[in-house]
Amino acid sequence: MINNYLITFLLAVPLVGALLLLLIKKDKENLVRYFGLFVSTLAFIISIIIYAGYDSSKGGFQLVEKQMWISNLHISYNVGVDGISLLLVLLTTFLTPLTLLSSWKSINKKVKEFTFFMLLLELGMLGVFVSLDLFLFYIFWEAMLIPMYFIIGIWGGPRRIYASIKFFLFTMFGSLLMLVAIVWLAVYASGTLGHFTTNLVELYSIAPTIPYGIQLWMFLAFALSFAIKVPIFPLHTWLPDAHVEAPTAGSVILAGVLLKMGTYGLLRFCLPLFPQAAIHFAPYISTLAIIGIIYGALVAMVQKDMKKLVAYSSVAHLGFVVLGIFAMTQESVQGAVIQMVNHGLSTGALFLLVGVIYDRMHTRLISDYGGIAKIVPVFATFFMVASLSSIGLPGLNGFVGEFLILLGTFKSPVLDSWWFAGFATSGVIFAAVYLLWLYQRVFFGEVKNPKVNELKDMNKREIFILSAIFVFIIWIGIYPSTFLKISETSTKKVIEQVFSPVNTGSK
Amino acid sequence: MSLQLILFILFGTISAISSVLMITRTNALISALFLILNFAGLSGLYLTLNAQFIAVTQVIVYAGAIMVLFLFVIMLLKPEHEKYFSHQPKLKIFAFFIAFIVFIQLVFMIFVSHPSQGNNANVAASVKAGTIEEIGKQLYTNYVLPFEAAGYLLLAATIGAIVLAKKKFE
Amino acid sequence: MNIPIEYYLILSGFMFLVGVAGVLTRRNAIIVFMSIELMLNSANLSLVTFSSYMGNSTGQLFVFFVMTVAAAEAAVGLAIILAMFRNKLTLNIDDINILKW
Amino acid sequence: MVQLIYLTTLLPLLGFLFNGLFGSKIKNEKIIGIIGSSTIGISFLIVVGAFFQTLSMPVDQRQTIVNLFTWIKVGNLDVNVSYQVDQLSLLMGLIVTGVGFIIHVYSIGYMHGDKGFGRFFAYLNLFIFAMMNLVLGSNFLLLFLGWEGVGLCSYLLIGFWYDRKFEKSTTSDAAKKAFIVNRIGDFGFLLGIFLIYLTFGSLNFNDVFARAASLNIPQYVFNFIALFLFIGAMGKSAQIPLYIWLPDAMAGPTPVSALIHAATMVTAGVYMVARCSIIYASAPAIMEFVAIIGALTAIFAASIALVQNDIKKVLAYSTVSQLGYMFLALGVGAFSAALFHVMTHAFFKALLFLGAGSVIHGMHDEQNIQNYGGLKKYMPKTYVTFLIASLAIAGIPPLSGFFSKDEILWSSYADGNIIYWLIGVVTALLTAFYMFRLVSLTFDGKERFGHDKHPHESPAVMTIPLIILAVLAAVGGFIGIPEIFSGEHGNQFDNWLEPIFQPAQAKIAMFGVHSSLEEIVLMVVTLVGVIGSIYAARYIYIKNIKPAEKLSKRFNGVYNLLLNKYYVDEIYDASVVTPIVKGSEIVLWKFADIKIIDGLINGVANLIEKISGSIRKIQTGVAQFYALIMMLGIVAALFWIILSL
Repeated sequence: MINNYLITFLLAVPLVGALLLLLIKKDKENLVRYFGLFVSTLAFIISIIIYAGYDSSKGGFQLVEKQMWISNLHISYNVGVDGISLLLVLLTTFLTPLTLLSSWKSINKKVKEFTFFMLLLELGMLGVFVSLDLFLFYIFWEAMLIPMYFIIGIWGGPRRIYASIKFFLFTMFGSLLMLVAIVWLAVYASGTLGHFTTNLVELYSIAPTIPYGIQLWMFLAFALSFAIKVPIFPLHTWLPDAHVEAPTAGSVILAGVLLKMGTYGLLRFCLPLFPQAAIHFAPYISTLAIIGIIYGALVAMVQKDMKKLVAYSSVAHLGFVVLGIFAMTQESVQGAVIQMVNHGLSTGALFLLVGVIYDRMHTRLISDYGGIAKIVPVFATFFMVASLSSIGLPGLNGFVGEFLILLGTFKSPVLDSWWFAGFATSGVIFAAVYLLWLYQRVFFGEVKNPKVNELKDMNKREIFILSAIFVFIIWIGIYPSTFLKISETSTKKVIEQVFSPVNTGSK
Repeated sequence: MSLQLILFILFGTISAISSVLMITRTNALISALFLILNFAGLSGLYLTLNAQFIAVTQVIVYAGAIMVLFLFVIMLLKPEHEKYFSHQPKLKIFAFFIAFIVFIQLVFMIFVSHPSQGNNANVAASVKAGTIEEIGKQLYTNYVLPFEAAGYLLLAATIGAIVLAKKKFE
Repeated sequence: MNIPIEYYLILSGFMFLVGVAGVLTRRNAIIVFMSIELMLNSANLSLVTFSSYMGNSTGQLFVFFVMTVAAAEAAVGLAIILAMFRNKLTLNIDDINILKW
Repeated sequence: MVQLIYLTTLLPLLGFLFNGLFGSKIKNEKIIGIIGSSTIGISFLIVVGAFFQTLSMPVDQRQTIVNLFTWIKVGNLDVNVSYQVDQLSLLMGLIVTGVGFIIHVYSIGYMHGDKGFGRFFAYLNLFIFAMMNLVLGSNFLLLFLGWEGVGLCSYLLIGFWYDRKFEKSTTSDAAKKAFIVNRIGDFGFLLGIFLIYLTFGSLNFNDVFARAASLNIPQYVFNFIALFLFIGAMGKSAQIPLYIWLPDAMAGPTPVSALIHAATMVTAGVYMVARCSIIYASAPAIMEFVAIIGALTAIFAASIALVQNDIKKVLAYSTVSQLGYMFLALGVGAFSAALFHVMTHAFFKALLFLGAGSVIHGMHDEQNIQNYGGLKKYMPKTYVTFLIASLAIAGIPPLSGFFSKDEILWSSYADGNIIYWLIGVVTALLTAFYMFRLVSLTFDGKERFGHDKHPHESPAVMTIPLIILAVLAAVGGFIGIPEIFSGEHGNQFDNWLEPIFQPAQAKIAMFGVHSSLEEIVLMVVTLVGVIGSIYAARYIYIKNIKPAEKLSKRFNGVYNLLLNKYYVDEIYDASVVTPIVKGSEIVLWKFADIKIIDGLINGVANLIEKISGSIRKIQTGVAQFYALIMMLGIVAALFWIILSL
């Protein structure tokens, strides 16, 4: 019985936590930090309970709670998880406490507000992943922008205002079109079902009957919004700015979770709701994804700022995820889902590591470093593992995702060409180039900047944060079944929805 | 020609002329006085329409209270005389022109729709509608909520006026 | 009730447009304000006319409420004019253009 | 023992974890060294045990699959972490752990006193872990895991002394180059794996090979699979055009060069092609291609080795050249000959590198052979073992190199093309020449080093491995004595591997009719040539250095071309690396990203700002003006109403 309220409980924890936080006095900074950590850890524990309560063999939406909200319009508070969202919920609740922990020392001003916004951000992200009602989804989707806007705008770098406004406008622009599409869908539903509705499960059943021509437009409206969030080339330019200017915690959440909302949206809404349009657009979007993979990698290669490099590498990695989704095979979609988690872990780790060194040196320029492997060996080791995970070395997490995606793309009936996989695979070369080159310039060679001689190696707190991430990096690399199993039936269902005979018949 | 028509012509002429004079005086004080005259004319018109309550209220509230307020402010501030057509004369002529056009349109519409045609006015009902009794009954039954709201509005306006008009503490 | 309703309406329209002309052309804020009062009253005249000709008191009730609003408006509006005069030492609305971009 | 085979990967992994986590805390080199070596030693014993157990089984049951756990299972894809113990993997396993163990022991002496002692052993153990996965894996994915893993270890170990200068930059440059060039190969390999999965629906060796032999699959698919896989092999095994990383890889510590860049890792490509023999046998065009690449690489690298002055560079190019031999053998279908050469090469090339390491160690990190000379009296053990290895690589009977090289030459003559044979022979002559140039300049002649150098023999922990390897290099060839000498037993080595290659051999028409007389004649011709070139090298570089100098002056262009390795690095740099880097920076980033995409977006923003900037002027702030406009609206609205009356 309690299961029915678990997800509501999960959403309530950061919300109530954030509100309670307001009662704490401003100058008790440590109390604020511990409280924030406590709340986010509690959310993590609840998400573990949700994981335990989720039956991955059954698939479908589980632990569903539904309360009528605006009954005239059939808008309901409807939450639940399936395998795909469960993984992302786990990722979110896992990363949030770590980011709070990582900003223990680096955020000194307005700690209370920072923690408050981080908790709100967590609420928004979780809400996006568990919503089963488009209206609710849209609210969380937009609401999540606000704390992120402030996190970049207040605690960011020198160009934070530019970056935060750019971030906000970009994402806002896309989501407005999505709102139009949502309203259209709901109105369409009132024609077919006899009542206006935004319930996802109901829409799943009727959306594929939308005439092909309109489906294309609907698909584009949704996809544009998600594509900006992902971001798919050429809509990516907000990302480097936002990443570079955001504080470490912001970058980690941005890369780790926020970008996943775009790919999650594609998988949850675009594919099942508009299957014919998705099939129609799959080659085009895949092409953009592949351009993103190669382009992101090449541009990352020549960056002079470490964070920017990692940011561009995100473009490349997310290109893989999008490719996987639009290849629409079991292998590739599973790969895409696991790659979302992987990217959250390995890029998150990279951002954390850049943050660690930025805290000490207050510069992110690659040319300010060199030869520091000798001075900070532990840091160097961690950075190496994170880079290798990002490169996709077999035995670490990145490989599993990339391999499945590429394998699926290769045999994809929708794309039906070797070229897609062929070009995408070349991304593995470039990933090695830019990360190893970065590594070489920062860690190897001779010490050129005398300042780095005074660098201190990672402290226990930082080691703890990264070790926690690395446990999963290695776990997914060696025994991915734990995670693949969670989403297996769910991804299978998505693919079935896309290719179900009804859709192909009505074309 | 009935008495009613004579009264209408009398009060109507007073209202119309005083309104024109009001907007053309350079001295605000004179304008205000013409406006009071206009309100008085209106009050008379209301009486020809069997609206006793409104006619009385018009005199008490408008001519009595509101215009006194105006006069106070005018005398308090001593506004300068303005040269009427000196500033942007073309714009002003244009404004008059527009107003005239709208007036023509209105008249045209009124005559085309010809409202008096289907109107079989019931004098008894008309007289009853204008009594204080009827209005009071309506006010405290069907319109009690707007009536309360109007009270709050006045309260808010009072407070607002005080806050706006008082000197700032410095 | 032997006067055609049109007469009242035309008078009301005339007064309204005189008010409009006043609002549009005058520069003295107080006179502009008084023109607005004139417009309100012309509308009142229409309301009362219809109310009387239809034998229904609703129109007159409306006039009652309009007067309330007008009183409130006069109080607040004059207070604003006062405050403005205190700041700018003028009532010329050409000089009061803080709405400008 | 066969069932315990997983220990051969587990133990090195544990060794890696132990030395990696605690290596820097434990100051005692002995503990680290013993742990690092013993894990490999025990693994070796297990492999030996498994070998004898397998040997005792009937021939058709000699394959065992040891299944550990499910790795990736999605849709139809089902990949397990499982090891395949059969003749081929046991052979490779023996080489890897055996030679690996010897080199581990040697490293205890060689790395003595290095700050990164623990780290070094951790990496070496990790390498063995990856390499064992590579050779034992029962599917392509596990093979790929090992494949990438050894690449990583190679990267880590080449850049082990990351702050040391190496050529124009630092060792880390060489390391990066190695990894990235390997990645280019992996790109092909991955495509090959995808295509295999697409074609056969599985990645398990047994399924794939069974289906490859039985299913009716279009020729071009086989060609593509074979080609893609071979691209991977080109990278890992340093074939033209991806060989460039291997010479640079010598930036790493010498035991690393011996273990990874001579004996084991670089032969992974050979192993992989041999493992997929059935696929290659089904793609004759690619077989031909493999042979051509192999032959070209062999002679190309050998020619560069002729003039190099860095002792390790000579050996590196020699390795590239020998790998070319192996691919030549694979290309002509002599799979077991290739593996035989892998084995003997592992012995003598490891020995050569370790010997070179011993020399470098004794000469205080001097690597230029022009600054050596007359070292044989200072380091006799090193000299003798080095000489044995040189004779072996030159192909002097009855040392191991003779048998393996001869088998390759014979197969290339018998099954391939006379041109392959000719290239092979010329390469053999060049090999003999540069090896003895090396030996002569290093150990014989006058001492050309300064008085500040005090050459000395290495400690026992280094020389004993040399001796063991020397014995192996000397006698290792006897297990593969050709049929014409051994009589009815035939070639033991071939017999052992025969079940693995049987399906492939069945596809290729093997062994045209050639008389044994032919074989012996060719053998003698080669032998005479080799001895001649050894003599020439010794004559020139010990007794009379003049002709060499004259020759190099006379053909100055050619000499410089060889000395600069045909300028391949520079060509790659100018044609591939620089355009990509500069293009990415100037065109993609600064132009496309910032100017076009971002410029477009910021341009739209600016445009809107400008338009609104001019529109806002309409807002004069004069309320009357607004009222006037409103009136205009009213006029229009009333007009509309009038029209509709």
